[in-house]
Amino acid sequence: MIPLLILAPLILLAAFGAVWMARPVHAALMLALTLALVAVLYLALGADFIGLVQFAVYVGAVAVLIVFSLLITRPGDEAEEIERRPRSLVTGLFCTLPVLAVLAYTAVFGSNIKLIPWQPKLSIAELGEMLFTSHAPAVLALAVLLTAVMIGAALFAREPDKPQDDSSEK
Amino acid sequence: MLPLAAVISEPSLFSLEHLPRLPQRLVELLLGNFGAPEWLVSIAGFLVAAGTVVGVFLGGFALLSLIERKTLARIQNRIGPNRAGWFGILQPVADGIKMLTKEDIVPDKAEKFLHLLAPILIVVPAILALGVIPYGREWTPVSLELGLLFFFAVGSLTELSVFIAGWASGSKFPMLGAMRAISQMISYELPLIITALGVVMVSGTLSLPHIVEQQNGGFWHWNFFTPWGFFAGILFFICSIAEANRCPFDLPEGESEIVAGHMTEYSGFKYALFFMGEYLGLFAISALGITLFLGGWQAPLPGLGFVPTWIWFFGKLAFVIFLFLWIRGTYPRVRIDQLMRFAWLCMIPMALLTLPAAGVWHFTGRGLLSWVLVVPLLLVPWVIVGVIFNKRLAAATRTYTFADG
Amino acid sequence: MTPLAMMLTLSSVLFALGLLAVLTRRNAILVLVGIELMLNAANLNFIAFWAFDSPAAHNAVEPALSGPLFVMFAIAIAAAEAAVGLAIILMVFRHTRSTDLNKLDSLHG
Amino acid sequence: MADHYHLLLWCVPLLPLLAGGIIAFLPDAKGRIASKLAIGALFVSCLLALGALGCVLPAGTVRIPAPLTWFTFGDVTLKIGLLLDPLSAGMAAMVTFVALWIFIYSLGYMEKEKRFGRFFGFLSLFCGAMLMVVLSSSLLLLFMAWELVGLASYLLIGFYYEKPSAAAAAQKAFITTRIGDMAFFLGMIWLYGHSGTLLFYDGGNGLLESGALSSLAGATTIGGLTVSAAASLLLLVGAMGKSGQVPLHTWLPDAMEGPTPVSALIHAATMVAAGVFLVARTHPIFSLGGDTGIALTATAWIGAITALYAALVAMAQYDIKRILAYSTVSQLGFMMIALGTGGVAAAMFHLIAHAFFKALLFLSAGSVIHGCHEEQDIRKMGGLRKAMPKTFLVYAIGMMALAGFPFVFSGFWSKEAILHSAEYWPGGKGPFLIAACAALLTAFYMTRQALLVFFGESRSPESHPHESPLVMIVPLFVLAAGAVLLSIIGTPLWPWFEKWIHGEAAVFHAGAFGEKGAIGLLVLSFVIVTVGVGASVAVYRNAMASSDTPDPLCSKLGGFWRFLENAMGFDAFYQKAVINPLAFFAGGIDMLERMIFVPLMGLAEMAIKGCGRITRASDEVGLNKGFDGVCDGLRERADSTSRSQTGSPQGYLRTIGLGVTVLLVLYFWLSAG
Repeated sequence: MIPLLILAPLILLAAFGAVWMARPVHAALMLALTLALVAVLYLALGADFIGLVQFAVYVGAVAVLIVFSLLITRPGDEAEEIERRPRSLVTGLFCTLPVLAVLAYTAVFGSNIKLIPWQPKLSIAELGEMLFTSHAPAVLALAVLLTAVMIGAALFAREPDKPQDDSSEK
Repeated sequence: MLPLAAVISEPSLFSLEHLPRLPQRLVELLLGNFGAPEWLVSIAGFLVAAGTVVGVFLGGFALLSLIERKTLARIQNRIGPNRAGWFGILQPVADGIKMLTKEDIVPDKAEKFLHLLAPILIVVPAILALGVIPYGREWTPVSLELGLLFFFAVGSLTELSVFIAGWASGSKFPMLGAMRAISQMISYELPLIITALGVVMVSGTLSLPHIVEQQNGGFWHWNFFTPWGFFAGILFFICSIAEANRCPFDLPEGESEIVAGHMTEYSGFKYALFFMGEYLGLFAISALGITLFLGGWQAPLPGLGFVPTWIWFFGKLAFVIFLFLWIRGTYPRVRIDQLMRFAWLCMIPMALLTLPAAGVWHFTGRGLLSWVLVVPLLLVPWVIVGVIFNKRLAAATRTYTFADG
Repeated sequence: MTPLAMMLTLSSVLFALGLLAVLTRRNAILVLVGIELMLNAANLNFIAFWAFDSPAAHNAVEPALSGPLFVMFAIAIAAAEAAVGLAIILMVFRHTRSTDLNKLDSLHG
Repeated sequence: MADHYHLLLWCVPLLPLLAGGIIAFLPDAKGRIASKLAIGALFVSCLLALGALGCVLPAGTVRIPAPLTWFTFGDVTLKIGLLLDPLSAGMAAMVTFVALWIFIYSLGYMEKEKRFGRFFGFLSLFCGAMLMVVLSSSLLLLFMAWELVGLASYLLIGFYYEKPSAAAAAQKAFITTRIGDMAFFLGMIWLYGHSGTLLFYDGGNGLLESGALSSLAGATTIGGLTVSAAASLLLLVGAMGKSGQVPLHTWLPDAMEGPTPVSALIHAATMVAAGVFLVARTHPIFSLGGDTGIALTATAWIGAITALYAALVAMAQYDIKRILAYSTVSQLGFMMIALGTGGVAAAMFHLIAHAFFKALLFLSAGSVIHGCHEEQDIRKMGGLRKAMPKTFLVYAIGMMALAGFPFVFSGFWSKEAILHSAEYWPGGKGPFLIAACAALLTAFYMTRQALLVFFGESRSPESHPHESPLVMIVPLFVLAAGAVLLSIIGTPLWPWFEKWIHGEAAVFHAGAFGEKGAIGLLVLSFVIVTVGVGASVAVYRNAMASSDTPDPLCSKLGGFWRFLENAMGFDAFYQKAVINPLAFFAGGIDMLERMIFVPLMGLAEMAIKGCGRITRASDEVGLNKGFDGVCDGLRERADSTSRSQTGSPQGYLRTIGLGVTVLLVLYFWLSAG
């Protein structure tokens, strides 16, 4: 309860930064911060493994990938890079707020499950056993997906005239 | 209860084996004696334990900066630092003073906050990573069930901090250096993790102390002296050179090309922090390699148990570090395209092969049959990949139009 | 407010923020940032239900690991999605020298 | 084994057909390849045909492979197939053998021809079709192949289609034989209607087997004629058309416009024999009315008239090939006499022997023409004996065989057999006497031709005749050998061929000459030939001093000579009796067209054009303006509508978001209410 109370505002603050920051790199770094804080929240909730995986994958890979892409796709014009407040903000809010209202309403009042609080501890042994027995097909499918993505992303990102440089963008 | 009595009641505290834990235990006992609450005792003990590790490795950092220079000088037929103190022994101190007293320059275009954040962020993960390594039978600062995963998780933060350093400097060389560093680190992190996975598969745990314990009983039980572990260990070593940005993979800060990479715009203490982060990272990755492949704190022969285990660990660490220095003094720096091609076309396929090999080793009983099966399974593809890479993918031999006459 | 409700509220707001980013950001990569936020909001819900809903309440014998499992798969797929998405954005950038979504309207009427 | 055999038998006609088909797709420049292909196919076909002949050599062997079902409609099944009996085997062997040597001869004769390959394609087509005629086991397949033979003949006669006379001759041949074919077709249909089958032999149900024959003989039609007789007469007309019997013979002399090998192959050796073959094949039907039944009587008399008529006309011709053509007509008449008087074997023997020596004669004539630089008028030749000794030798053999020189030439024995058959015909002595006369005349005109061409002095000194190349001479010798050697199998001493055709074993019959009248007939034949040759020598020896000298008989016979020279006016008669009325009728129709239909069409055209103008005007004014207007309006609306398609992904997303919002509001509103 206490870590949640501390972390929740931080997460929201960081996420707001990711949405609001004018410079793309700042926004991306705020995203990395958000993801790291969410990982800490997972750790606090007892899901150690998930938290560390979240940290390794999101902070270590996805966030880095995003900032790296931002560097590669810089328009060159500094002014253009910095994002002024978008004109469509009103429409965006108009769409977002009802969704938020419904979700929050459901979250606060909609849950009628009788919950018994407990202190779970995520056992990676059990998790691993489930992964490779009952969920083995899903793992295999995921493996195929990741292989395809690796090849596909390499092909996509390949410079048409300089085929050797594809790996530098991974 | 008197403090002394409490101390005496735990006689093992004074054995050589328990020496590194002595400060922590002492603080805990004393605080407990003075009636401090339980949480305060554990937090204080934790802080002292962490302080021990940091202190040890900061000392190691200072020592290493001198030893590196001396060793390189020896390799290059020079004398090396010999002015400050006896045989230059005070050189690290002199360097430290110089660094701390230098002016801290922050460029105009820099992002002030991020510029400050980057050197801190680069040291923190290294220290965090050092915290989970089992240095001795009784000396594991933080014993985590997911220690290995934790190590890689915090290790991945380094990339982000390097990026921040490069980007926040608001200058071209740091940016280029950061991009080089990130692509290099991401590329080499993949085979690094994959080779470590083989160890996890065979040990059946992510806990580093458990991994070490499973390698007991003489050096022939170390993972490095199994066929798959031998190959995986070599790959791991190469990857750790790249991860630590050491020569011959020190392109991110290649002095002759991009000044000092992402550290170009740093000076003074911030620069020292980067320097420290690098060396701490080097220690961490070497320690992990020792833990995974070289039996950690295990003695090489069963009869050598009387020597404290942490001494074995640091002996191995010294040896591995010496290997780093030796390689640095021997090999020239590679080009960025060679580096990338080597990672993606050579390292990753080879590393992936060690996974099935480890599986075969594990499920055929680790006996003679396993040797017969695993050695060809790895050797043949390696030779093939090596031949192909050498013949068709390596950069063409350079011809010197004018120098050769 | 129960902890579960707090978690759900947190994820709701996170989701809404992600949606806002997707709808209003101009840079395609930042739209991807929004998508990551939304995915994380969903993951948070999974972990929340796992953490605050005891399997004993349902007389379940097996440990209730569906939540973490789902999150693991979600993380893996999210990584793949990010890789492919960024690769596509790179391709688009090569063609148009821009990642501004407002400029990518060659399909307009 | 049987199936294997069946397939090989099919190969005999199909190989040349296939070769012809392939050649049809070869460009003209590939003529050498085409000729090799055609000759190769025919060579294999010839070997197979000889093998087939070997299979039926034992007396009484008949092989009938199972017929194939061609198609079925309702409960009626049409079957076609092949039939191998002595008749067809002998014919097939003769056709392939003679044709093979004619092909080889053509290599030399047609060497400078531009459409060399096409020529061989047509030849192959012809050979395949002819073999199909011969080997067919059903009247239907025979008829189809028969038509194909007609087509090939048309193509080959008109091979030099640039020459108007050749084109006209081709059309004439085609149309004239078409008249006969029409009758053939009717006869065939009639036969089918009565017997329900067109297969010759079908395990007792065939057309030529007892069941069908008795039903045919039993039924009668108009004028008390039996169906068999009526159908036979119709078939006879078909045979007359193909075999050039009077009065449908006029196309055959004109057909000499085709290249000489064609004349040899088609119009001497094989195609014209198809009519005779048809009658021989269906002889059981012909003979249903008895030996003196109307069908056989008609056959005999038509043969006799043709034989005499053609022999007379041949006397008065100057064109070397025309003489041979009329001679062919005459010899076909002989065969018809034999068929009509019951001598099927004699007819077939004469047919085969005739094929050899007439092909030989035509090819030698071709050699002569070739050597004399395309000169065909015998008045301008003479003395070629010295210039072309080899050609002279083989020509002499052929001429003597045709004229019926005694004992060593096949023509003598075959003609003797025909006379023998005619003499003992119960229907009267007429055909016999006429045949004897015709034989006499044959000897006369052949001697005349030989004398004028080869003896005496050259009558056109400016020409330098030369011998033909080896590739033309070798086939001549082979055929000459055949013309001589064939006599062995047909003498009354050892009438092997006759017995074989009838399916009996031949015995050496030393007493044959002792039978009634045999010696007398032999003597008569001898006398006929001697008289004919002697008279001819007497008249023409040294008669022609130069090419301008009129024929010695011309002055003696006067008008009759010219009558003969014009082929007794058949062409003129047809011109007046058939063509002129038709032309008049056509002219009338033409007039009708010009006077009535053309103006009517003009009116209609004007009306339609007027309608078109009106439509066009209304289209341009009304439709186009209106339609364009509508289109423009639509396009403008579409433009303005499509502007809502911004192409911006986020715009779409926002719209989706709005939609979701509206749905949520609706949901809560409804669930609340």
